[in-house]
Amino acid sequence: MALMNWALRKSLWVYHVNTGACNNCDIEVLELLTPKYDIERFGMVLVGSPRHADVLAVTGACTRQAQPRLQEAYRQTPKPCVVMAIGACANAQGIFTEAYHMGAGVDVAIKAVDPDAIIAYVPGCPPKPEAMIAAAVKAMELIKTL
Amino acid sequence: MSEFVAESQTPSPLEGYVGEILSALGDAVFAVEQCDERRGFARIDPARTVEVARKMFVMDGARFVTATGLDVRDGIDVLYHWAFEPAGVVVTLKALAAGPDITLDSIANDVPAANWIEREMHDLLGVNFPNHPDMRRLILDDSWPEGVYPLRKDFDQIKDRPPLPAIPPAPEEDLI
Amino acid sequence: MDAFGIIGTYIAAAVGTLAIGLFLRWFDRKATAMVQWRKGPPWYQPIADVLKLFSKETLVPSTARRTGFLIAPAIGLAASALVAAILWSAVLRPDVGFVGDLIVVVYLLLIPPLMTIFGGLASGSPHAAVGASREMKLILSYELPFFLALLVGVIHSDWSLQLGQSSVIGVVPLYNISGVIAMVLAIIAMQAKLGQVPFDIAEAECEIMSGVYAEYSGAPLAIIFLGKAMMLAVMPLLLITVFWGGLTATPLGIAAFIGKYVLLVVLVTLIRNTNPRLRIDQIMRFFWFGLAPLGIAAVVLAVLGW
Amino acid sequence: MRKPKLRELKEAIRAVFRGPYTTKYPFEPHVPPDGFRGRSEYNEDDCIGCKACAEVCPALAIKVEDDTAADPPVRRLTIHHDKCVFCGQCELNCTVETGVQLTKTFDMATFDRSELRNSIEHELVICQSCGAVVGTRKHLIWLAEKLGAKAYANPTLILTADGSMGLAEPFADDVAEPLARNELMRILCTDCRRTIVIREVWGE
Amino acid sequence: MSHKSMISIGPFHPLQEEAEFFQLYLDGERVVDVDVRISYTHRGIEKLDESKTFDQVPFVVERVCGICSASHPLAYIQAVEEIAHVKVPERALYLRTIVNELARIHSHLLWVGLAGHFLGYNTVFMWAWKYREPTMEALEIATGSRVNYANCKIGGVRRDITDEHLKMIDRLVTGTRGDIEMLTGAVIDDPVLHARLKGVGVLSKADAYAYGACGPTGRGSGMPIDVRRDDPYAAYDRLDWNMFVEETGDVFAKAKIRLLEVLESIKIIKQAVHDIPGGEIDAKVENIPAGEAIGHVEAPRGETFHYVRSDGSNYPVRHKIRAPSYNNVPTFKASCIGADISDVAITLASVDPCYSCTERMCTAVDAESGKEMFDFAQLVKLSQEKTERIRKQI
Amino acid sequence: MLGIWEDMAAQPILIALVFGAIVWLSSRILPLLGKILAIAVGIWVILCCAPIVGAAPMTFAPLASFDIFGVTLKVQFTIATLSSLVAIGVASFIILIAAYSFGHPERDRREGKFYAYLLWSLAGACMVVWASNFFVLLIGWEIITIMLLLMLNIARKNNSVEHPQTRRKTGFTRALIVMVLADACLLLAIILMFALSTRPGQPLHNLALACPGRHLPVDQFGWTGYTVYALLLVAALARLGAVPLHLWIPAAAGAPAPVLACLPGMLNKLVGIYLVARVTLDVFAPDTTIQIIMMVVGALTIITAGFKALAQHNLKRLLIFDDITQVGYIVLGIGTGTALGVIGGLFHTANSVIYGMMLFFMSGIVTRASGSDDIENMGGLARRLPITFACGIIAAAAISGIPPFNGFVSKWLIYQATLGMRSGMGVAMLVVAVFGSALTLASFVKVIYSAFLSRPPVDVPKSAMEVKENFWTVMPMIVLAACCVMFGLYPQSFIDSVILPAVADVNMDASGALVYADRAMTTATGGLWNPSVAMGLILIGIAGGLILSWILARGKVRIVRPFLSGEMGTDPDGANDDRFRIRGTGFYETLRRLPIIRMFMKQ
Repeated sequence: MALMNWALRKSLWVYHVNTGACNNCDIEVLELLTPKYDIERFGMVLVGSPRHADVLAVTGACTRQAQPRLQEAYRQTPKPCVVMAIGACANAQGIFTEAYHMGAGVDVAIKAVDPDAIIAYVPGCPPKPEAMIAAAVKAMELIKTL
Repeated sequence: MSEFVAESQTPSPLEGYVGEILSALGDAVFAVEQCDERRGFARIDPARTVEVARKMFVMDGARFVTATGLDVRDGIDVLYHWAFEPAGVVVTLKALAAGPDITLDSIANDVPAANWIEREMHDLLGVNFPNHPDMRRLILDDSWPEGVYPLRKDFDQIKDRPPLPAIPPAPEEDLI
Repeated sequence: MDAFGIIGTYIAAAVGTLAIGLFLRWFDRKATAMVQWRKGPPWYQPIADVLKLFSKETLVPSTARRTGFLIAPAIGLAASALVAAILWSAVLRPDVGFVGDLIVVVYLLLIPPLMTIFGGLASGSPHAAVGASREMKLILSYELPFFLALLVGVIHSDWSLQLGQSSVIGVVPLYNISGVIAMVLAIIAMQAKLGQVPFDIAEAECEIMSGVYAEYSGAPLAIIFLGKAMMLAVMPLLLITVFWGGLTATPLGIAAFIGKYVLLVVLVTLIRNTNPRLRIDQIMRFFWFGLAPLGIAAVVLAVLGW
Repeated sequence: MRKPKLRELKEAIRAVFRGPYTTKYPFEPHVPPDGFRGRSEYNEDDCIGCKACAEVCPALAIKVEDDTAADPPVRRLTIHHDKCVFCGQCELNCTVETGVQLTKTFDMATFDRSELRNSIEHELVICQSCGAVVGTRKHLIWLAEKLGAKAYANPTLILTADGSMGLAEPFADDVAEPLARNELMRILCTDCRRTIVIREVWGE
Repeated sequence: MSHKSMISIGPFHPLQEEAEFFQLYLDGERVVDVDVRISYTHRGIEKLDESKTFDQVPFVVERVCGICSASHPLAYIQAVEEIAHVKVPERALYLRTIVNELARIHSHLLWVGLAGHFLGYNTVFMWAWKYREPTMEALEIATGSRVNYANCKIGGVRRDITDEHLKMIDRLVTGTRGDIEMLTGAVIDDPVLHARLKGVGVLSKADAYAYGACGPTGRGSGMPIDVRRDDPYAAYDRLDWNMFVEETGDVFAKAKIRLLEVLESIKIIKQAVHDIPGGEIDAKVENIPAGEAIGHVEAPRGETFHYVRSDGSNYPVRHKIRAPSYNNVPTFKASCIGADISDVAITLASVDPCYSCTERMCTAVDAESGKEMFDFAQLVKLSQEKTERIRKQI
Repeated sequence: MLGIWEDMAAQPILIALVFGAIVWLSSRILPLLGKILAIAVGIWVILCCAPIVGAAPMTFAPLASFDIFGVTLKVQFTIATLSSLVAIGVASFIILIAAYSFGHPERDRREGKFYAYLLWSLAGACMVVWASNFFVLLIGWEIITIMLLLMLNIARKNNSVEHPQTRRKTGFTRALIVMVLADACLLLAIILMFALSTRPGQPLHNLALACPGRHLPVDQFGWTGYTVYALLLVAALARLGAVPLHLWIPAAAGAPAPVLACLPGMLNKLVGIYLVARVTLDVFAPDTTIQIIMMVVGALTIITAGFKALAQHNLKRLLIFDDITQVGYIVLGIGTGTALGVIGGLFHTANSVIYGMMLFFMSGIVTRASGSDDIENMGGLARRLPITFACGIIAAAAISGIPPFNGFVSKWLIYQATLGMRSGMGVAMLVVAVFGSALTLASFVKVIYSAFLSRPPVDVPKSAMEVKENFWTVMPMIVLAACCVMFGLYPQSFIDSVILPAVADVNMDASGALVYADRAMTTATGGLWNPSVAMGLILIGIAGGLILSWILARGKVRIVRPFLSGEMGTDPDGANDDRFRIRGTGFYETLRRLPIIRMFMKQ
């Protein structure tokens, strides 16, 4: 099983969920793929379906419309998986906390579906790509202990 | 009527390019609130929005920018913004949607660009556009109750928030 | 050959081809990364990917036909393993080949994409359905020029449909015009068969969300992954066997063989990195009205002995 | 000049030979440029707890809690970095300019959201009459210093400042009701002070 | 047709960074109808802004859309400045220009990369984003963050850029010129890209006007509009640059325009860095009088339009935002129907859609909502009222 | 007349005719009787024929004879291996059809007459295959023609009942015209032969058929020979539905599944192929020109019918066109003129009848279970009809030539035969054949998806929802599927024991174009390829993959909703939103936009 754990750590596939972000976090998530940051060197790739994913990169403030879809996407991700709440909006709805069209918040919405979900918070507005890499490294460390 | 503007600004005389545009609309214009080199604000007859829109639409270089809905005491003020390039002119025509059912004629049939903004004003402010080609919900979520208009002044964004949508149920968990 | 021998050959060929295929997957990704100013994944990446996928949960959509959905990738993998076994035995022991094995190979090569289609359709996802229909159209498109190209090889090896024979005879059609044309056709068709850009329409991520593979996860996805690796190893092998002299058991021959292999994979990588994805009707036009007449010309030339 | 695919090929070959453009980041530290807007932190020495930062924060990421029940009463200013949008308003609008500052820290990722805090506590000065918050001691001292001689117009300020200097003993805590003129020389909130003045002017 | 098959693009689409739900109704591979459902990113911040002052609104507006985070605040601020009749210092205008043009380079290259990815041409994606990297670095140096600039302020800019940094920005940006020229050539000359892009998703000039298209989408269809030229703001009227217009209206035209504009932006930045005057960066603004005004700015995707109304308090009464995508996205009705799924995907991408923009917030605070107001006279009045109240209590 | 009971050929024919008449008379009163009698007579015919397989040909004494213009026309039967095999085939298929019809309720009492037609056509078929001369053959042929038209009439009436408002053209008239013309050709050919055979000493004397050692080069008679051959070919090909004489076949599309299964499915194919094979093998040795014509016709049939099948939206029509493509392969195989080709062609005949019937049976259940024969209105049947689904997949794989099913083996033989010609012509045919099987495959992807795998439409009629599989509908399909697999896995034994003797039996001419010595060509000696071994290896591979998954994943399986890129659809389950149902009918719409292909794709 140590082998499997190693494999999981070395091959985190990311699915990107935008729950109502302003784009900046999304751009920075994409930025991770590009030559400057190239997360493929850690075995991470962006995939097109949550079924393939090990990491849900959630950006955005989780609007009312996006919330049930986020919950569904989480459910459709094979476990074990890590939810990465990227940016102020995904962490705590940031500047949009009081707006009327907000859902419950990314972590609350996901915990409502699965109380044991692993949620990594990456603060920043948006976080620097370096910060996301650091978060990924921390996630790998966490997986080691699973 | 918007009391602030009405109080603070005296109607300017029609001048320049903006004046030409406004005068081309004829008596559909009730009052000109501002008219200078690059900007024009005028109030038009709410019953004649379509006619005005048609006239504006065929003007040389005219482009429908957007419309703004604005909750004022007498109803909803709808501001149609038209841009004219390359003069860099923006003309704003105001029409008041008043009355109990807050209705205005839709210009979306003549100006496709107005399609979404009218749907949006219907969503957020409750303005009715009876002859709109496609009046479905655009901008509010599926679980948002009908008849709650968040941009109205009597809506408090924290207190009046409708309950959140339910968590989608999991499909039955039978093993293969 | 007794039963154990056959099964042994099969398993050895499957495992060996998988190992080569996984290595080539890495090679492909690394080369891509280098071309794109990136560092690229470490050498063990494909292995880690496969192991991880196996260890994950398997999700089955509620709309899927479960048995078909889950078993289709395995059938595809088994069929490509069989192709690998036939090809390797044709390359390594040309005497054990049998008449008509080329047609067998061509048809067996149909099974992996067919199972992809079937699995996609069985998943009940609309994206997969569109992806599957595209994959089928893709098969229709490339099958014609691909077969024409193979026929050129066949004609040059004295009308023999036997794989080993062409290697034994050592016909190197690259020395003649029709052979060159056929080789080009076969390389393009190989690109399509491997589902790489510009022919990756069946899984076009940005149009139909991974298409046929959208619903797969966990172990079946790992098997699909293995199947693709296997195909990546098998297709160049087929091309070398049919067109490029196969393997001669001398040190130089082995070196040449490896060199050809690597060159073909590099070509696949290069083509996929310097082209946008084509539209399905463009692909069909390209194959049917562009490449197929070329293939016919090549066949005519080959018949004439050019 | 049309050179289809040749340019790309040249660039591809260049890329292969020049080596990757990729940062070495997790293996080598990364230093953001000057002026980078990172994690904001209170400066223990300079912050006076005036809560101007909380007022201007567009994201409402700075929470102010006044704990009057504690002894001594404290005000806790907390920056929630999970909510913070790193706009720099707090730094820009800080009363003392250096009380809260954005650092270059960018890596704050965590699995525990409660780690994403930076807080500072200040002793509060309480109205001796009604118990309302007057302000933090540091704020009042800072005001007194800023106002210089003018600070003597307000006994609250001068009392707080002097109290810290130990020059004058504060009055006992027992405040007579109703508030009378002599109570003015106590630490009072603006409301109580106003009440005294009004009572003084208009009488009972 | 009795039954409509639907393929959805979105809401969570791998490369469409934002959530939106395109419903492509199909006949085979051919798209016979397109519908879109938005609201996934509708954050409805208008009510939130009851607690946002004129000075705080730029931060909210910046987060309308990440890629337009330079132009939305600028448009808003120009509207407010028009209400307040502020004369902005020259240096501030140049600084605004520099940041806006950097953002344009960043946005256009981003689009080129994403379009490449949409077409499965990952190399273009990677290369474009690599060439964009120095620009991001320059933005970080100039503003302290890679994408949210927080540099606009009513009356000027929030922070100055030192001469040393200006030179560095110039060096970084000019250094990418060769690469971008290469990329431009590679995209414009590629026969396979021609096959995929030429004649695809054509938006005729008449349709472009009817849908009110703007920015590269409009210019690609032969609409000669550019706010920077038509209604100059910042320092654009002091600099020398060209506007590109293509008549064909297809995706290729839009791609070409964007690539050429990147080169033009580099030119603008070079001039601005060279010409920038010294002096103040910030004009004092006492208070915002009552009034209404319009501010518009040429964002990378087109005209960003803001309407602000003030009643003399610290809060806007109404702040209407119209992002370019709001008008550009509905043009799919005219350009997508009858095309293949693949073509529709790239056509939708070609307007550089931005859903968070489209579902922007409209800052609408009504004057009668009973909010406190903090100008001096009102404070005095409040104080008097309070005095009166206490007096009554006693 | 006493001889009839001793005549092993005349006896079953007579029985079939008589029982047919009984069924016809009693069809209104005793609807079950027809089916039972059909099965009984079928078994009787098989029992009669079985001993003859492999034995030397037997010619019985003529039952009657007439002298016309110096030619003796005898009513006489000869039983040989090939003819017995065809008769056994026809009989067993009739049994299966009758069995299937137990589970397939008639819509109309009139359909009871169908079993009478069935029996009569069995009699006709027997007459054709056992005929000693062209005269008897003609009689049998005409019986079949009449039965065919009667059956088509059922289809026509059926159609007008089902689609009264559309009044869709059934093409009955077209079928009638084609049939009449084809039979006229046959008649003309026989008259010409009659003219030829008047000359005594000629091999065709007395219109004899199946005379060993009298294999004639077709050019022996000059243009008359060609004409005769061509006319015979036209008659046979029209019956087979080869292009361009396929126009009549879609007329059957409205027929119920049992009718459909015997219409183009088996009767015509077996009898038509028999005629072609017989004429080619026995009477006239075709020369190259005729071979080329046959091959071209075969290739054209493959391509045209293949594209037509792709374009169809009606399940039955689609299957009919796919069935026609198989005729193309057979004609192509026989047209090569090599032993391998003929063996392949005959084997393919058997195979194509097997899976063709299976597909038509499948279409019957599917159509009833979805309440429509338009594939647009089908879907989700895999869950309701699992066995039909499995059989459908096997049949589809077999018809598309996917190894290891039977279709692949016979196609493989035909391919090798074409290549064995060592000419550009052969290569061209090979390419067409391979491409044609890809087309077939494509059309079956559409069918399997639309009928079984796609989401069910929301508006399936309630009566259709209640349709279930039962023993009688499923059993014939299982039998046929087993045949598909067996013939696929062990083709050698079938070829060795059945096809080779049949060919050997009719071809005694050592100097002719047909050489039966090439057994090695069909044998995989010492190689890895052997369908059964390959199948075993594939099974090992699958098992390996599954075991690997099981060990590593330890069976963590969870049911989730389908992933619709995050959207959920209108209803809470997300699965029943009709908008997300992608129609299989749209799969190949792209092809309609391509030049040239557009012409093939016309509906």
